[in-house]
Amino acid sequence: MLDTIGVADINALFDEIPDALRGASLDRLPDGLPEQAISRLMRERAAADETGLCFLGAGAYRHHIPAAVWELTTRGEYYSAYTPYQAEASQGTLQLLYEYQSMMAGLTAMEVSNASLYDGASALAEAVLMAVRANRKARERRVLLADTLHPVYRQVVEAIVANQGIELEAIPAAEADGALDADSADGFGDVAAVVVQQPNFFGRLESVDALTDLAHAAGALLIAVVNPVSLALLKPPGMWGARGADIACGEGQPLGIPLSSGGPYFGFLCTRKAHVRQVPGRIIGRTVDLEGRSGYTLTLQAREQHIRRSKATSNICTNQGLMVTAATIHMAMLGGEGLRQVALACHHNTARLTAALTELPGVETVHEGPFFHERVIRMPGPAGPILDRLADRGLLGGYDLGGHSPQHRDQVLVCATEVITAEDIRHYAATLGAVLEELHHGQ
Amino acid sequence: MLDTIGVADINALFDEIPDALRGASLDRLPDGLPEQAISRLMRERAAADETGLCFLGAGAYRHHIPAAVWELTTRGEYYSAYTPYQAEASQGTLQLLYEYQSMMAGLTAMEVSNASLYDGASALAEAVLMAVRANRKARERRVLLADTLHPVYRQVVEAIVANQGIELEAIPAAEADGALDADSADGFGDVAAVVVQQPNFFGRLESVDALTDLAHAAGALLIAVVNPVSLALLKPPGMWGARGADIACGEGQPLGIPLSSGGPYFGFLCTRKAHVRQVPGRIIGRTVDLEGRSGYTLTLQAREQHIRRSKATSNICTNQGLMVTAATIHMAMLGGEGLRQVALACHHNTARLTAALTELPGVETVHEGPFFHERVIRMPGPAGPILDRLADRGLLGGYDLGGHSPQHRDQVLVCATEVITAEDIRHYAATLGAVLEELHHGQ
Amino acid sequence: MGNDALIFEQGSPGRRATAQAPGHLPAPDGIPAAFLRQEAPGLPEVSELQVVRHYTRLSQRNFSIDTHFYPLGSCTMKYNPRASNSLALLPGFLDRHPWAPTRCGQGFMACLWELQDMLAEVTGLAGVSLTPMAGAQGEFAGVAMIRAYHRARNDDARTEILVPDAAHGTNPATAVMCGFRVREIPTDSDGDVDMQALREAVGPATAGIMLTNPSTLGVFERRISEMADVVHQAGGLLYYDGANLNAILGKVRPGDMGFDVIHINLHKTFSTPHGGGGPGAGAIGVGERLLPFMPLPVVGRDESGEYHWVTEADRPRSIGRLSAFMGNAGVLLRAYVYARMLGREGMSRVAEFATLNANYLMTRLRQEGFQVWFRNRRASHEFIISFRREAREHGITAMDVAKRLLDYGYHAPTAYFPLLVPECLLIEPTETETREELDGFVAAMVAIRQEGIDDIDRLKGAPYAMPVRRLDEVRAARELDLAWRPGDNRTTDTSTATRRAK
Amino acid sequence: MGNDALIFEQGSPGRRATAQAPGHLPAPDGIPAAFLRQEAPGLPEVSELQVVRHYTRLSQRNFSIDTHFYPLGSCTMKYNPRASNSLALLPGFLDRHPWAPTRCGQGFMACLWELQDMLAEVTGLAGVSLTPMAGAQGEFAGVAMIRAYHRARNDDARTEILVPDAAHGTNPATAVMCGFRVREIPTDSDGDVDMQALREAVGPATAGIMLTNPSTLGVFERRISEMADVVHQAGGLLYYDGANLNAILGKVRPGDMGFDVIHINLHKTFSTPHGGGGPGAGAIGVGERLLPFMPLPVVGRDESGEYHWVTEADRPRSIGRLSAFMGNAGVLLRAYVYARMLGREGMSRVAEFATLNANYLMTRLRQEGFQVWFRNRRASHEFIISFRREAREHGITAMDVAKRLLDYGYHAPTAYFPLLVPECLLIEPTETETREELDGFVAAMVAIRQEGIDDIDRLKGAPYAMPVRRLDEVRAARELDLAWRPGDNRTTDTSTATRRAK
Ligand SMILES: Cc1ncc(COP(=O)(O)O)c(C=O)c1O
Ligand SMILES: Cc1ncc(COP(=O)(O)O)c(C=O)c1O
Repeated sequence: MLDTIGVADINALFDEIPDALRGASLDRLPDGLPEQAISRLMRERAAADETGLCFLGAGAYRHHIPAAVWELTTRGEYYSAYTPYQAEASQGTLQLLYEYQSMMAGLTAMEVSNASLYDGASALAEAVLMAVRANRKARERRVLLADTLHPVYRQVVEAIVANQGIELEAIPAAEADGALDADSADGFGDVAAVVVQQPNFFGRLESVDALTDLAHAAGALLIAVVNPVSLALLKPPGMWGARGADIACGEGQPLGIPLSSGGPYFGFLCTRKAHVRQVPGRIIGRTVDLEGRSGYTLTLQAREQHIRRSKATSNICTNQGLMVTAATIHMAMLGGEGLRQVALACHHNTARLTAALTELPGVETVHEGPFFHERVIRMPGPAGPILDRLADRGLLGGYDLGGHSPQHRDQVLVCATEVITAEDIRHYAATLGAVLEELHHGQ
Repeated sequence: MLDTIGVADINALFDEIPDALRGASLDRLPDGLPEQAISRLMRERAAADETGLCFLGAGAYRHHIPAAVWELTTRGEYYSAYTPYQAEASQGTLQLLYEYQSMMAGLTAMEVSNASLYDGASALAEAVLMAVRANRKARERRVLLADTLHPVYRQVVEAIVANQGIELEAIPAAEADGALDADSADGFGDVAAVVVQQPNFFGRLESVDALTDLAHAAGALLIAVVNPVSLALLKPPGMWGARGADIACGEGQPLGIPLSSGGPYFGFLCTRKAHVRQVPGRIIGRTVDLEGRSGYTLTLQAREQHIRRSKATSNICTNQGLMVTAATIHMAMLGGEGLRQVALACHHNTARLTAALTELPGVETVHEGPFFHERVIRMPGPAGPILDRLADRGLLGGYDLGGHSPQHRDQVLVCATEVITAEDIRHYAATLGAVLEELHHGQ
Repeated sequence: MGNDALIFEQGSPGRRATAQAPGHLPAPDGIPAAFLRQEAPGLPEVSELQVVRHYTRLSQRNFSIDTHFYPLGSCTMKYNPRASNSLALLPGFLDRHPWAPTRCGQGFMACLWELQDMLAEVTGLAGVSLTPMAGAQGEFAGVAMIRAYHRARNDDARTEILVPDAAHGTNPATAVMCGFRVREIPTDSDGDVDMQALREAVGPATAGIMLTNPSTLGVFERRISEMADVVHQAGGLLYYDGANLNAILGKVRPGDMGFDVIHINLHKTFSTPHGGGGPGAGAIGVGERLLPFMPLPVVGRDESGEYHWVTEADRPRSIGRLSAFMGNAGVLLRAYVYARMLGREGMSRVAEFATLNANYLMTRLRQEGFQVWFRNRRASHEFIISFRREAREHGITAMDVAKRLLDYGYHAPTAYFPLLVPECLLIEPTETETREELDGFVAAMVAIRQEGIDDIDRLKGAPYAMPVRRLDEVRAARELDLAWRPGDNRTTDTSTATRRAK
Repeated sequence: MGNDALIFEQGSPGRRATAQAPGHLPAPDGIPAAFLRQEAPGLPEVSELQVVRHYTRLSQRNFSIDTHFYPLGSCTMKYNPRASNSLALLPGFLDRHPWAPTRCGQGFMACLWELQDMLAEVTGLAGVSLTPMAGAQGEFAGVAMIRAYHRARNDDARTEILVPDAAHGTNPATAVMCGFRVREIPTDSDGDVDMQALREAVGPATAGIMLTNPSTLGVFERRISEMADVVHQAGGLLYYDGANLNAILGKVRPGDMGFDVIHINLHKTFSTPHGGGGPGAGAIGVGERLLPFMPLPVVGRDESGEYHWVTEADRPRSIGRLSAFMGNAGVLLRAYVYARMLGREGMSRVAEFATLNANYLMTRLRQEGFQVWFRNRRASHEFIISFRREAREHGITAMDVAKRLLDYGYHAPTAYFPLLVPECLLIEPTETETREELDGFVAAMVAIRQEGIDDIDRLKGAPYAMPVRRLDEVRAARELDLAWRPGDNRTTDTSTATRRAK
């Protein structure tokens, strides 16, 4: 091959790199490992990370994923393809994405869906930017975020919209209720968008109908941040209030994506057809070929960076395609009724869990209204040490709310999805009982 | 659908079953489990079976299997196909099997290979039956089995050929040497076949050239039982003696098949073209289609039970196709040189292991001649309790030879394949040292 | 380079998948040269990407359950749950050495013990051994036990096994492997065994009879109890070929019908994958009389609930071992998962839906004018149609239809089996297919018949849409080409140009 | 039923994959009706087999690295080692909750920490953050850091980002998302940035410049040190778009060239799979000046060797968080495995073979008379050919060639990018392809050009061998059909008959 090129050795191919720059030192890099050696290393490390029973939620949820989902998803034809730029050679991925869009539209009761964004938090940030663009009537670049929104989502929104002169303000929540007070809110003023999470960060259900109508009354777009599994049971954003939410977005992880320390997950974003040209990210459309047969292709690309460059709706290019592949297969496998059963099992299990835990002295629920599959529990003392001792016994007992606000340091957000059994709940209650005893006796 | 059939309910479809027989009671069967529940149960059971460092061999060997091998093998198109009866719709499996036959022929230096038998032991039994059929010159249905053959293989051969009036006799081995004494053997008498294993059960290398010539001098066919990984390094059966072995068979497990508690593995069987019509099991041939293109198909089916029925070469129908799929991909991935490196690493590691162990007082090797990747070690006392204590420490120290013959109760067959590291060997030596100390002090 | 070229033909000297080879080790000191290989073994020399691409593309040249309706009669091509696969591949099971002590195998052994127990219950028999590695080896075990049983009673004159003429080829082949003579019993015009002939055949030489019920003709043998009496009275035993067990699961049990021994193709009824040929598992079940003779090992459980291997020490009259270790252990795990997912009710559901689908498809095809062979019988889980008439009138053979079905996206049913029905297809839709799929198949059959009537040559040329056209089987058997040899690059169709669209 | 019908169209009311649903639970007591969903969500109602068959068959309608040569310029479609995938999917990693305490994450965090360190070394920069979830988010992080840096120095007048006209679309889009104006810098006729124009563009408004080197034109920017001086002297910072890092891995480091910040598309250079669109990972590296601004979390290691999360408390000036947890953690594990398998020497080998393959392919195509765009330059790992002449003389466009290549079994190169070269294909063979594959591609290109000369209409009709012919993109955008709705079964081509061979 060097002969064909007409060079003497392979280094000659780098002769346009100025000499002064050449010879990168890579001293800190280790020697290469054969597959056998790296496999052993990774197995040892993974084994060290195995955790036992887990009652953590707070934005990422353990669900049962049918075995077929990932066996299909990791087929080379899905796994090792690029973005479907050549539609005719990518009908597999494209039809699947069209099906995904259809499923998400059905689940959220919205008209259109894009083909994914990075994750739930960044999807919300994109939704905020989109709403500000789409809401031509709003005079102010002001956006309200519910106080009951996931605190990390708020951070991500801040980081991403910070440089575009958008003002973010909070809608306060009633501390005792763990939810927004739609009745007492007397209008939102002049805002471009309002962000409401359902179920909210504390697992509570918001009065989404009233909040949506309030937002619309203020001329704002309503952005719904939703858990897709909950939508098999709860009223979908498209049905909120008189006119429905304007944008529905959120974290797709509960739809068949493993926890995997936080990623890769995927963000979804659905909206009204009227706003489709403001949507960030890829969109797939159905069309016909030369012979009139149905086929699928990337469409509305004129919104995107590779065509529109500095005027694009977003800079996103690579998205989370493979995760969406898994989610689509997962939803097809469960169907609407299966997903509803999962949602119900989550709800019932969390109800049972909190009932069992609050039988222990000094343990009580903090909020009383309706919830989906998470609840806040008050411990008889600071949660940190209690959770630590539970972890010593191989049990991850929940999310320490003190991490975000010191006044909540005795509060724990717990979650029991459908994978939790009655025995697991008994085990948690018994273990927590033992730990509280220990701490009570100052051990 | 019932309407179309014209019955009122589904039970009517079973109305040809006499009433007296109907209503099978299945009381002992449990309720069905959803996938989620069986997954959890199996995970718990599998976790309970995890073993640590393993120096066991004796017929099944832990090798590194490249990640791609099973990802490809479990693709639905291979995994969920049947025997390729419709050749045109099964070119994937058929071409792969043709490649497998080619690889095995290359590895054994024989002319033809079948497409697999159940496992190494039953393949040997089939080889014995085949040799008796093929050797028209032999007057006696007598077959000699080397004493150094895997003892379970001998059992399986006995069970399978027992009912056909074949006499099995032993070729004795020199106890001290752990191998057959080809020089002192003064002819085998009138026998139909002679079975020699290389490397033998004790890991020793037999003088296969001399043994093959002796067998041929006696008018017998020579059946070679070989480890396919060793063949990348050792002289292949087709090259043994002046004329080569007549049948080469063995256990295919070392070629990319997980240990999996003993199965599924696969048996291979190769032979001369002259004997191809006596071969048991499926054979794939290359041919052409109507347009002259190459294609692959089951061939020589007239040997098989579905055509020849009671006159078939064997009753085998279902074989171990998927295992052969994995083995083919495994061999392609490693190539000849890669496989040779594996064989070398096994040999060197076993040499290092025995060197390290025999530094301990009272621990010594039993046989001195050349070996491949297993050796017999003598312990300073009964092996059983020593191996038990090693297992307490998460280390499977080898195969207890006392199980087959009480006079060998202080002997252990050890094996260190390429997956064993220098650190593992140190760990074994140190642990064994500690165990021997303990036992010495009567703890 | 055409990706359908042989993997060998894609190689280049010295090319290697570097991540896979553990280095450059020296030749061994301790092994004299006479023991060593001199020439390379002629394996492919390719990159890892080439391997992955080649075998991914090859796989796409297969029909399979995961891609196509596959109504292959007697083979029970139903969906193989993916959970069975992934759970059998859990590292704790996968990495366990067969000689690992039983205390590091209680999880695995618990599964096998429960599977033994469940299979005993669904078959109505007293004991189960899981070691046979496929149906045929199960048959071997069963017939060998029958022989051992008569021998143990010094009843040495029993040298014959009776086999209905409709039987699967493995039945007579097995009987011979076990040292018996085979005596065929004819079938009557309704598809039942000819009772008269049976009565005439039994006698002091009868060791036993091998039967499938429902038979490979797709019908339930209605006089089974009478047959059992006839054979038992003559001193013979009854062997049940369980390849069709899915048809009666939870409806009627072989033990209750009078069978003494059975094999179960776990890769059919219990839905472990067929893997393009195997592996399977041929667990056997036996009545009390044959218990002492079961092949080993078997899993036992002691009072403390601990599992152990039952060995020759416990069962000295066992027929012995049929595999080096524990049969196709991983297949058994898959069958176990499947059985547990089904549970009690699921078992009957399998039989019901398999039978429903078969009778629906049979009815629909009959409505469309196809000749159902035993037209007065219920189909069990499978049934036969014959193209005798179409062959006579239009020259349309079962083979033509089979090949053309491939073009329509359906795997062909079993063709020309059972041997006693002319121009037949044995059709088994299985319980996991939908009505839509069955209707599509009927439509294809109708269309193909019409094609044949309109233009028989077109039909004879089928298939057209497969990677190859009809293959020359005669040449394959005559000019044997069974292995590629180095230097032998002669696969046709390797140039780029031929990859083009037509 | 055609298996290319939408999954919805294959359903039947009430059909379910029973093993997947946990029973029949009652409606919740505690949730008032106003909160509940009234209508079913319109998901498919299909069996498990239908799902498996549908998505298996759909997958076969894709080109991918595992099945086809895929020389998509700028996208680096090289082999994704399967070990990276299976090791990232080990249960210990897969089941770990993102909020699990760090003591149950030392294995995972060790991998990330080492990956940070290795990336710092190969880029020649001081610190790395792994959180950005793709190249574009890495760009966002980088440019946001540049903004934060100037702000921290109260240098608020810097409102412009310079971008060469050849840049990838994400570069200008990102600059705008970060609140900057974009100023384009032209390219000279040799493919380098026009230095004169650059000098004129820089000034007190310059926040920084975004560059790819080698550029998306496939050539190495030779005056990079001079450019760095110009920009730095004007007070701006240099951003390196690392999409092409594989071309120079181990040969020259962005830090040594003077860059202040870089993103690395781990899904290109570090060979994590593209998954039909993603996920990727866009790790960023920074020089000392930008360290305080890195996005969080980052993995830190304390003296005892324990790993912890570096948070806002440690880095109060961080630009913040770009994802809810730790970016695309599983992708990072795959990149880690890849990096460790390569090691020091493997890194340079990647650059060498990627460059060798590109220059070989470029030379071969030039020998066959194709117009290589920058003909006096070395190709880096990719290069451009233009069909300007063929378009003018024969009407053969880059699009025609791209579509026809599909029929020949090759994925098309990137077409019509970079925007400034007419009728271009950007070709990147990558280091994992063999010479045989490259030669086959050349032969296909030659054959296609000849086809176009012989019969242009035939070429315009391509592709022919794909599941669909050329698609009507205009209609797709005009008559928007973005989702199936219940009752909306109108996919064509679902009848059995159309599945037939032509
Ligand atoms: C009726 C019948 N009996 C026996 C067998 C043999 O079983 P196996 O292929 O598992 O050896 C089969 C397999 O096709 C069969 O259909
Ligand atoms: C040169 C260049 N820059 C940036 C990007 C954007 O990276 P990503 O797709 O990972 O967001 C790409 C991706 O194609 C690219 O090629």
